[in-house]
Amino acid sequence: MKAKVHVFLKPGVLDVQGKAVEGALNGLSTVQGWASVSHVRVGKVLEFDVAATTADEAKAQVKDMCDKLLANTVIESYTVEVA
Amino acid sequence: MKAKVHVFLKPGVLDVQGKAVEGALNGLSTVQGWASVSHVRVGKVLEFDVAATTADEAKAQVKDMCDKLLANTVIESYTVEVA
Amino acid sequence: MTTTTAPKPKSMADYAAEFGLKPDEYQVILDRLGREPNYVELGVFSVMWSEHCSYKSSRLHLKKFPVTGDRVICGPGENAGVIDIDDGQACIFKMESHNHPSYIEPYQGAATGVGGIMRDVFTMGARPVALLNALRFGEPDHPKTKRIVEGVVAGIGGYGNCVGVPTVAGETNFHSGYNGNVLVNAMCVGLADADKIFYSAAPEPGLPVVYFGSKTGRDGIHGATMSSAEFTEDSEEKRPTVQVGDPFAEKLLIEATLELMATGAVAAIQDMGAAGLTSSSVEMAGKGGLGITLDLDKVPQREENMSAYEMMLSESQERMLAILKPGREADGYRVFEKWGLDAAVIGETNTSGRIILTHKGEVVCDLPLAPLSDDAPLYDRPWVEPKCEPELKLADIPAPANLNDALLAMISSPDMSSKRWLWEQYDRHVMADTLADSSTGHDAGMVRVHGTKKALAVTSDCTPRYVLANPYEGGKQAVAEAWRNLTAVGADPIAITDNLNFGSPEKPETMGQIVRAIDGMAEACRELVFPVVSGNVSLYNETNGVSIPPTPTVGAVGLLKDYDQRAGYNSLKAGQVLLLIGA
Amino acid sequence: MSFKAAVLVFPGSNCDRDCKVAVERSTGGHVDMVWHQDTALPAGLDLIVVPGGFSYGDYLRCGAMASLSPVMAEVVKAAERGVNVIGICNGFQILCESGLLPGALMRNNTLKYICKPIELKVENHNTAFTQGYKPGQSVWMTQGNADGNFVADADTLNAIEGNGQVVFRYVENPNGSANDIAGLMNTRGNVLGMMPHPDRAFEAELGSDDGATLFKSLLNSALTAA
Ligand SMILES: Nc1ncnc2c1ncn2[C@@H]1O[C@H](COP(=O)(O)OP(=O)(O)O)[C@@H](O)[C@H]1O
Repeated sequence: MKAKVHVFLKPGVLDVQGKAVEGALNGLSTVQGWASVSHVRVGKVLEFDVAATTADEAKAQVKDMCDKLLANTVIESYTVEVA
Repeated sequence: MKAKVHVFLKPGVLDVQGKAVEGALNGLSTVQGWASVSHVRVGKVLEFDVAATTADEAKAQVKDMCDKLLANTVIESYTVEVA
Repeated sequence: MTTTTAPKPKSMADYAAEFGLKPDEYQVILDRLGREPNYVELGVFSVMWSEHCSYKSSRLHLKKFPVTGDRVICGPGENAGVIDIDDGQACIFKMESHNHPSYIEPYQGAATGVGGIMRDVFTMGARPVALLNALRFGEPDHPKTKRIVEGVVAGIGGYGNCVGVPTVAGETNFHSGYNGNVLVNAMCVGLADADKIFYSAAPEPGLPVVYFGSKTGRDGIHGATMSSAEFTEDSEEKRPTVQVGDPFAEKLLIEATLELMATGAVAAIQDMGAAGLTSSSVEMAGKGGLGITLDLDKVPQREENMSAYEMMLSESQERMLAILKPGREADGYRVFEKWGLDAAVIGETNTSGRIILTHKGEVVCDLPLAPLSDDAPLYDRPWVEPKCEPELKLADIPAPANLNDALLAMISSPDMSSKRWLWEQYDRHVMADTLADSSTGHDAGMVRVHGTKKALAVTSDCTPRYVLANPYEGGKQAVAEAWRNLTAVGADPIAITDNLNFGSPEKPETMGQIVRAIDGMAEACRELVFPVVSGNVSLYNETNGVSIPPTPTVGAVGLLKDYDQRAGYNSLKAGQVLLLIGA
Repeated sequence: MSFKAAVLVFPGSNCDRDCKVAVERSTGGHVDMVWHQDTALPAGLDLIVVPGGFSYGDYLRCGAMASLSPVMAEVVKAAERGVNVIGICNGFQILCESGLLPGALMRNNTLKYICKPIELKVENHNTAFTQGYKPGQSVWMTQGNADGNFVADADTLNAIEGNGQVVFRYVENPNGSANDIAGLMNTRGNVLGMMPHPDRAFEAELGSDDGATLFKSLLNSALTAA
């Protein structure tokens, strides 16, 4: 089964990358339109195969992986999709 | 309009982070099944607001941003969603 | 004025307890004010009277340290200590802990610790030139240790490397006593012109108060009171929002601050550390014997609908507060714009002797400054003579059966084994003035004083095992070892900073360790003419009622007048004579 | 003739002063600092240095944002005119991102920041940057980066090797870099990118002065050209 995990910083936690990318998109470019980019958030995405018989089983496994390794739940939250 | 960009290393470029995560997941496995995690790829995801009147216009803008800044197309490929 | 924005059912006394104020402390607040404080005011009191800001348990004993000397330009009491290194140059340095945050979120905790100590140094006008770190972790095979070590080391490197200050020395110990409470002590050393040192006291009324750096968010609210509270298992759940460091912002902040200072516009300046806006504004106005008003609507804010309470207690990183000379705002804005920093004039100094805060058109805090700092509680905590282990007699120690095995056991022990894995993650060479670092075979790090033949030698030392066995002797030993490490590279030892890490001062046993370790350190400092010019105290380092080994870390600085005279153990050759000096 | 160089300064550059001092002490020349928003470079330059550090925090991707700055547009034009350009560490990353050099620099295969002295072999000494070294000379410089792992596709690598574009190679590969590449130039030979720091190895007390030879080579090239 294919799993896809998105990890973002929790709301309220300073997203230094998002801030920097937004600044670059707004300020560095000479291209029309980029100035209008706002609310940039940068996160991580992981894709992998996981062996499981049902989607629910896979999802439970992947959540466990997120809690233990893939996300730092002190400052990050995650979403899991399996297909 | 909301844009979402996924950036992954191109196939053929060694994804050292993905490999490390895979190794860690396989090694950590206390639960049956983690050992079976495979083909891990780690990428970046960016979410942001972009001002545009149509989805097509937004998409074109975001693609331009990807080509010029958000992805390094020598080693990375990207996908763009707008909504 | 309005009173409070807090939810109703709880009384102010309840909140006081929640914020870590003892009932008698709260009573003093009521007596001094002649009324109940509101929620914001209570927040201000709670951070200013926290152990972290007020040093209420340690202040009496810290007075034992010698703090003056021929080369001391500024001793404890400012953001960092300042010493004279000849030719009109000064060295500014300090050490600080970030223990609790590093346990909760090792990477960010350690990273923001490095950021905080650098701000203490450049806020006085110095360019940071060297970093050190003293780390104490739990046992290597404790389930949490590996993750914490990796996170802490990556965080220290991640921050210092990016800012571009070399991390040249440090120390690392492992002990089960730190399993639930690691210690991360970071030291920063900077260089300035001796006649261009900046202080925090507001010099006169009517001056603009300028905020610059990153925006304020809801980061680490109540960090100062938390770092002064004992840990329990479930405080891992109740953690406040963790502060995230932005070393890039810090780099810009260093350049902007030094550039602003060079324009001559700065009258007084202070970084926003623990309890950010509260402690910086209270201290600047209080030290100057003045008053201050702040309009919180002007504070650059990262999040929407922030309350006055949240802004005053936020520990968002990479922020500074400066008081400018009359009419110099334009100089400030030119510099801030160049470096892309948020900035705003948020208030003014005055003669009121009070701190007055307005938010959304209403006065939300109006407090006299004196009780916040001068009258902060001061405790002579009861203490008992700590239990010491009997002195070891050489004759009682059995000789090892096999010397080779003994040697191998020693050098492969966690404390003695190579720390290469760790310091290879630290940029030790940026600034191109490093003469000695963790890898070169010297007892202290050494950096050139840029453009001269002089060099600074820096070291950090403490052997917690010794202090646990005998706090007085262990305290002496830490100072003496720092002295020896400096002399061993050919430097003249000048002064020290310290970071006193202990358990709860409310336990007479622990208080005894604090008192006796300070006695020992003070004794060694007097004997060696090695004054203490700055320092930091971290108490309540306990988990489930068990204290860490007492750990008074000593950071020391020495001067080499000619670095060609430096020495190390990296140039030993076969056939040379070994001399043992001392007992 | 006096050697004339410019060092770029991006927000987050942290080896800018190191580069200035290294060039001045090695060549006796004059160095101007050029701000990232400047839209013109000083006239008559013999060398442009893109220094190390963390330009724009290195957020997103090392060197990506810096490559879009106004000053880099000028650097590209200058390189096309034949001015010598060296990018060190973050500077190398910026040169790749801006297309002045082929390939890309990825996360080290150790996934860690690595700071250590590194032994390099001078692979091509027939360049303006390396003519002062002996053929195949072993040199020492320190390195400090988290993203120094050079990658390029097979065709690009073949071309790089075939053209003699590899200028420095690691004796012991620290980070997974393709073909042990530590330093690489463009086909014209006037743009060099390298991960190790000659700007931290210009005086013996820094552990090595092998980096000074590089700047002296550039001085000699300028003298011969003049
Ligand atoms: N946390 C650290 N950060 C930087 N350098 C460290 C750290 N821990 C140890 N080192 C370095 O490793 C070397 C050996 O450390 P240590 O065993 O404490 O040596 P010594 O007992 O000679 O002081 C020293 O150069 C020291 O500076």
